[in-house]
Amino acid sequence: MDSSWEASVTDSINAIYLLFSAYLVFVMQLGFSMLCAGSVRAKNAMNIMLTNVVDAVVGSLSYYLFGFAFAFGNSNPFIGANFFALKDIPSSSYDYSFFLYQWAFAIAVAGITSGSIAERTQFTAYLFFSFFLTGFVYPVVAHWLWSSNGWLSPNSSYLLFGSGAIDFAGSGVVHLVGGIAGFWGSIIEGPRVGRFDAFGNPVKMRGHNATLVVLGTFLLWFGWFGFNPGSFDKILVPYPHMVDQGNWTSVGRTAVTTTLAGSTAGIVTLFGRRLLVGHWDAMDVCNGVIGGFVAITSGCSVIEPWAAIVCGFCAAWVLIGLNILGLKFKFDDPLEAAQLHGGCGAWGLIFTGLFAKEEFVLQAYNSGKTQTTRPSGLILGGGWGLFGAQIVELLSIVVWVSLTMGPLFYLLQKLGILRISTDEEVAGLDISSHGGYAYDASQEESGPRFYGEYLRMQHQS
Amino acid sequence: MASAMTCSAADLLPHLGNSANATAAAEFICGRFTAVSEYLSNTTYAVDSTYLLFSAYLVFAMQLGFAMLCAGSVRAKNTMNIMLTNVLDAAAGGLSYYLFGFAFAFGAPSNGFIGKHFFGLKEFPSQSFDYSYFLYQWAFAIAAAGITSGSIAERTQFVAYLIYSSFLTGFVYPIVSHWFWSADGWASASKTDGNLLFGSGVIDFAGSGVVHMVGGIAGLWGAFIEGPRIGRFDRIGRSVTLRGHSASLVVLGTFLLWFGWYGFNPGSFLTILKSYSDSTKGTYYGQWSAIGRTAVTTTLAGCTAALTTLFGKRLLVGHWNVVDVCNGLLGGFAAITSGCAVVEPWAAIVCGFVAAWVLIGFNKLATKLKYDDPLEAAQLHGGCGSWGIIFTGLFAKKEYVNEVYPGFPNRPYGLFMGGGRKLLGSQIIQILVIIGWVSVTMGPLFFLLHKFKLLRISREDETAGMDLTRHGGFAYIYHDEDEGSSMPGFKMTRIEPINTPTPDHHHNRSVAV
Amino acid sequence: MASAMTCSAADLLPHLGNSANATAAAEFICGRFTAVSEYLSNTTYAVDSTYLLFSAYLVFAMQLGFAMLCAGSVRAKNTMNIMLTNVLDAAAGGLSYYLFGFAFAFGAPSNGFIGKHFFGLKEFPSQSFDYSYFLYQWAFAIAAAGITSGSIAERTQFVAYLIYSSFLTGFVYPIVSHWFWSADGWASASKTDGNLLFGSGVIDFAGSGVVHMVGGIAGLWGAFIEGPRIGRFDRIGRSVTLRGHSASLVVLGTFLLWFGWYGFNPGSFLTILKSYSDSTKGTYYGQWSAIGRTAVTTTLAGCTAALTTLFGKRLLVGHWNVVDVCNGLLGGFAAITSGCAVVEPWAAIVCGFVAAWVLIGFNKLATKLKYDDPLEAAQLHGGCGSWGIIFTGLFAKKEYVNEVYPGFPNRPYGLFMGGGRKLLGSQIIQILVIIGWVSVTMGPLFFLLHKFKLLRISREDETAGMDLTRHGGFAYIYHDEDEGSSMPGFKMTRIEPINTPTPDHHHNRSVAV
Repeated sequence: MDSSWEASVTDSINAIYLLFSAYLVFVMQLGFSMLCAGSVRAKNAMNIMLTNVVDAVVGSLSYYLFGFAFAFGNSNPFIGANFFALKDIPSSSYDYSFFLYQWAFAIAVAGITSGSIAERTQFTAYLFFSFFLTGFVYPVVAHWLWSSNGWLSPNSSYLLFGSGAIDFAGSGVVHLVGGIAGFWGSIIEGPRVGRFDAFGNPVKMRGHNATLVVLGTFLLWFGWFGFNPGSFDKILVPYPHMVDQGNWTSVGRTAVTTTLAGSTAGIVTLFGRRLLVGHWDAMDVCNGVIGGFVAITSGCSVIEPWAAIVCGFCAAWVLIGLNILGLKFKFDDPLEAAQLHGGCGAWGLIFTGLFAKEEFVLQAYNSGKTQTTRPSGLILGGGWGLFGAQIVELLSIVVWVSLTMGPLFYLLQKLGILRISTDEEVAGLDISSHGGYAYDASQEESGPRFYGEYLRMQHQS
Repeated sequence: MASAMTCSAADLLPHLGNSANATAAAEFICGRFTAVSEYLSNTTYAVDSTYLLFSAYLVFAMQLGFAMLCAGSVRAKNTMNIMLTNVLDAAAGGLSYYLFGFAFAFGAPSNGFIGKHFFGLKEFPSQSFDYSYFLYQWAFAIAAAGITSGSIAERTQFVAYLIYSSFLTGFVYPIVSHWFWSADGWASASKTDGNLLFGSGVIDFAGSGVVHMVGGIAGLWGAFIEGPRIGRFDRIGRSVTLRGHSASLVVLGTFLLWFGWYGFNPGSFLTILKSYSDSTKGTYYGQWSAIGRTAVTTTLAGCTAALTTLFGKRLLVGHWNVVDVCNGLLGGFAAITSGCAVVEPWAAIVCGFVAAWVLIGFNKLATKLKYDDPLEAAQLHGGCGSWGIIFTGLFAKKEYVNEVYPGFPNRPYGLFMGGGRKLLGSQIIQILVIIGWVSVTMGPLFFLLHKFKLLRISREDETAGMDLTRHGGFAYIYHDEDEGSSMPGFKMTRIEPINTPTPDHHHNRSVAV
Repeated sequence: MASAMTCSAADLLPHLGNSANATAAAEFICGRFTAVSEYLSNTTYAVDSTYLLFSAYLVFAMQLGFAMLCAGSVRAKNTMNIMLTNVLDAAAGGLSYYLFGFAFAFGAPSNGFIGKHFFGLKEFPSQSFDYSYFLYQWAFAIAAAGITSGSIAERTQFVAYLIYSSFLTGFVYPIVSHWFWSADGWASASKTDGNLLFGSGVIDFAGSGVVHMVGGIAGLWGAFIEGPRIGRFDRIGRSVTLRGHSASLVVLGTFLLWFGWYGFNPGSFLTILKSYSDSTKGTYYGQWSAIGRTAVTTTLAGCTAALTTLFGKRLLVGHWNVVDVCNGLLGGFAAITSGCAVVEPWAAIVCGFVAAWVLIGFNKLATKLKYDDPLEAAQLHGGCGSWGIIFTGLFAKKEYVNEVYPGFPNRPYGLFMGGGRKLLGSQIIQILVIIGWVSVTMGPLFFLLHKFKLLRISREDETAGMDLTRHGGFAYIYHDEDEGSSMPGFKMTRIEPINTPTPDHHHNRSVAV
């Protein structure tokens, strides 16, 4: 019998799983661009969509050339230094499909930030920060948490607090990074013209197309099935001493927890906003659903389904609270990206420290070994090790992103290439930098409106 | 698989001679075989889970398709409302199906009427069900409520929507799915105790009845009790077309539904790694081929229905209409859903052809009876769904039925294929039972809501559009609101005449139908 | 795999000593091995089918992408028309490919020119083809017609569309795919009789030529014979940009196409469970790695082309334009499609870079020659497709070519990689043959339609928009149509100046950045 048949079967099944998960994660980029496009005013739609396309495009080149190397090269606990431009890939540890999957994650980060600074940022500034964020800031964080020798990683030989931080699919690595970067960008730029009136009262600036927002939200939901369950990387990993169970069980459970957290957050937001504002708002529900997903992303694989409901419930209130706080401090974020991805992401990290179940932690990080023990959620009696590591992760991400992205935005601002002029902002970015508006529904002549009118005109003539 | 691949040292030992060396050899050889068979069993789980999970994701994409289809088919002033209901279907459905819906549907062991285990996914995963199965069934459950929301669009209070949606997803639908899909269900085609209805059981493979008819009949009662939208029929009773606001969204939604249907129908096999050992064909033929065939029949039925509708409507109405074609396409899919796994590709063409005419006929009937359904959901999912169930009773092929529902040799199959009337009889029972059950549960619910004035919105709300009155503003702002008007930004004064909401039957002439 | 895993009792017997017990032992052991190897063969079928089916679904999603891209790129008044053609591509294509298209393309055994089995999926599934393969090829076939519909958008009669579409999908395209992809095709790189063209055969892995050039060249003839849209060039011959009505739909379509391309290119391997046994790398390297690499090269080529277009157009035109970037992206994909499986990732960057300039150049040329193609389909799919074919002849890597097209050691590979001119020669032959064949078939067809006045719509229809005259109304009704104003339906006067379609270099100021 060929010695490698077992490896062939395993590798090909895992490759199918990872590749199609990567494709789903890629769909999130489409979801982001539709969400962003619908959430801004019509005069800036071309701009925001271009930034989303460029995210994917710039991100893939920079991630190919060095981002992946920084993130997954194995050198020191802080930053990687192998695999530049996919040299020596495939290796026994990383295949092309793994690169593709990580690439799809990397481009999502810049997409989050672009929402925060939408409608008032110069396109050149966008190119700079996108390149820097995807090529350097994000990969370094990913290296800390996800590479096998990162200093926060739950897989490395040296575990922080004997535990390592559990950020399974990236509440911190992806969402918090994108959210904090957006927070600084948005703070430094200041609110959009007309967002707060002379007395400092907020003026609602609604996006131009709610259908696109719903479309984007559903596409993100669809993509999240690749984001969270896909982060297992491999599906054909049996758990020893468990009949019929393996990664396939955990993958299914992860999909279920993800769904429940998002659903709960959406419903809580619906009723919460109904009480606070007085109408049933589809946009708020969409944001609530996404907030729930962001929060569950960290712990999705290591918690029970009922805990996901708790997670979603709190995430909705975190989002509502931060939005109120944002208005109070005259912080303007067209897509609520800093509140949503930053706030709910941070809550997700803490949540994992509270509710992680030891059995599932072992399944996710030790292939289901039964002899060992690991710290798990504080509320479930797993000690302070994991909770401490989660807090350390939270703080170090906030500090790292602030130290890198803050000065960058500040510098761009000083050089005058961050914000557009007021005239251009009022006129809209599309007409000033992108050659025209996104929609051109005008007709050259005043034609009939309905088939009936047309027929009648035909009759008359 | 198991029997031929297990290897016990005790069985092998006698053949090797009972020496000490032989014992070691037997244990060695059998140890290897055990390892291999364990590995293969794990492989099976992994492959089947991968298949089922990605199918579930595709079915979930149908919810997006529904949302876009509904949004495009209503008038711009009600877009936010209908999209909100679609998002909530998915969200509220997720919770209610987790808490009790799945338990009602699949909580075996139980009785033939309703399941009673796995509330809140307790004692999950079990030997028979994994999480991926729950996810797949959840995606089905939310589809049913989505269908109904189309029927009662543009005139229903949001609260009524919340109530009926949780009742449908949490109770009415799970019980129907228990009857026909659970191994305990009284009408299931693969009942574990072998006591099949008419010796046949009902073949509703992916849910023409369980999903589409349930949604369609519920919508029928809702729309019937509410009555037509204002302006849908003018004073002398002529039909006035109230066109949806965006054909692009309709096409987008249709294609997404088509895309998702590849999870809905072929995915209903649940597993892919299964050989059909007693097949006369070679080893290349197995469940994977049947799955491919199911995808092909699905495609062909939809395509035929679309083409038939295109030319049929061209003859009847006089222009080529993309929205009609999209509805025809979906009608074909709804019809083939019942029999997709057990019919030949050519039969799928027959199915689609008839489905198109069923839809056209029901639409004519609806106009005649002054029944108003903004998305034609009752006609499409109810009508074409019923036709699909009958179609299966006529065209199910013996060989395929035995492969897909194994364990009962000599079971009845399609009437036209020479399989007797028993299957057709079961199928007709299914139609009647579903109509009865949904009418008995959803009819009174809608009637009560109506009596308590919770069902229909006020006349003013309907004329102004629900987005403005209930949902905080319209869905679209293409005009630049910054141009220095003193308005607070989110009213679309230029688009919507807020002062004089004139009844619309003055301006829409009934041209087409 | 097979040979090492079969076990016959007769072979094992001598090793065990020829006693009576030994016979039983040998049979026992070999019986187990046979079961295992059968099971593994089933696993292989299941894994490969899962892979191929989901790839086919992704490729199908491209049809949705095309529909949205086309809809966004035309003017609002023709949206219904273009979307209907896209829906019909899929629907009519499904029937014609089922009835005869697949037979023409893959009906082996046959001659080098056209296939002749499997009409109506007769005798299906066979040892070599399963239903999933049919579904996958169908998804490819409908893509080709979709490309052409972009070129002739906004001015073509619907009947002409029906005729050319069925001719292209049912006859022209299948024959080309027979030549290059069927094991019998005269130019195939994996011909069963081993008699390869120039000892090399044409490497068109996923169809830069077979799909994209065929669609592009057909579009070129259609658009050329019809002439430009009214108003596309003003009286003194200057080009006037007729912008599409919705950039959102263009971006949506582009991303969906990108998504679908992951089924198109990596999916063309058809199987995933295959080890490259003679590879110098470890056992971790096999077809699954090659598939991952293909996805990476695809991504990189598209991204490079998009970035190049972004900066190139910024320099040439002066603003950052998302629609141009989208077209650049698609150009990169169309180019890499031919060689995606046999080139290194760095070469993909070269491919994308050149593809962007090819597209920009062809667009300039088209403007100069007053050739009007609303979606740039001929330039994009024809031009970048040709470049992609040549690119493969230059950059194909020896090792990868041998892995992907096994069985012919020492076959030629890319010129720049030291593999000689033979492959490049075959590739150029492919370009010429495709141009010739499509011109000979589609050119006369379009010309005949033109002569019989079935091709182009009347001047009035074109000015009013086809949606109104042929498809029963416009795609969008954002205004409340009930208000009885005398306004025509959905003007957005405040956004776009309607009266003076000025040449685009006048009214697009390059202000910022």
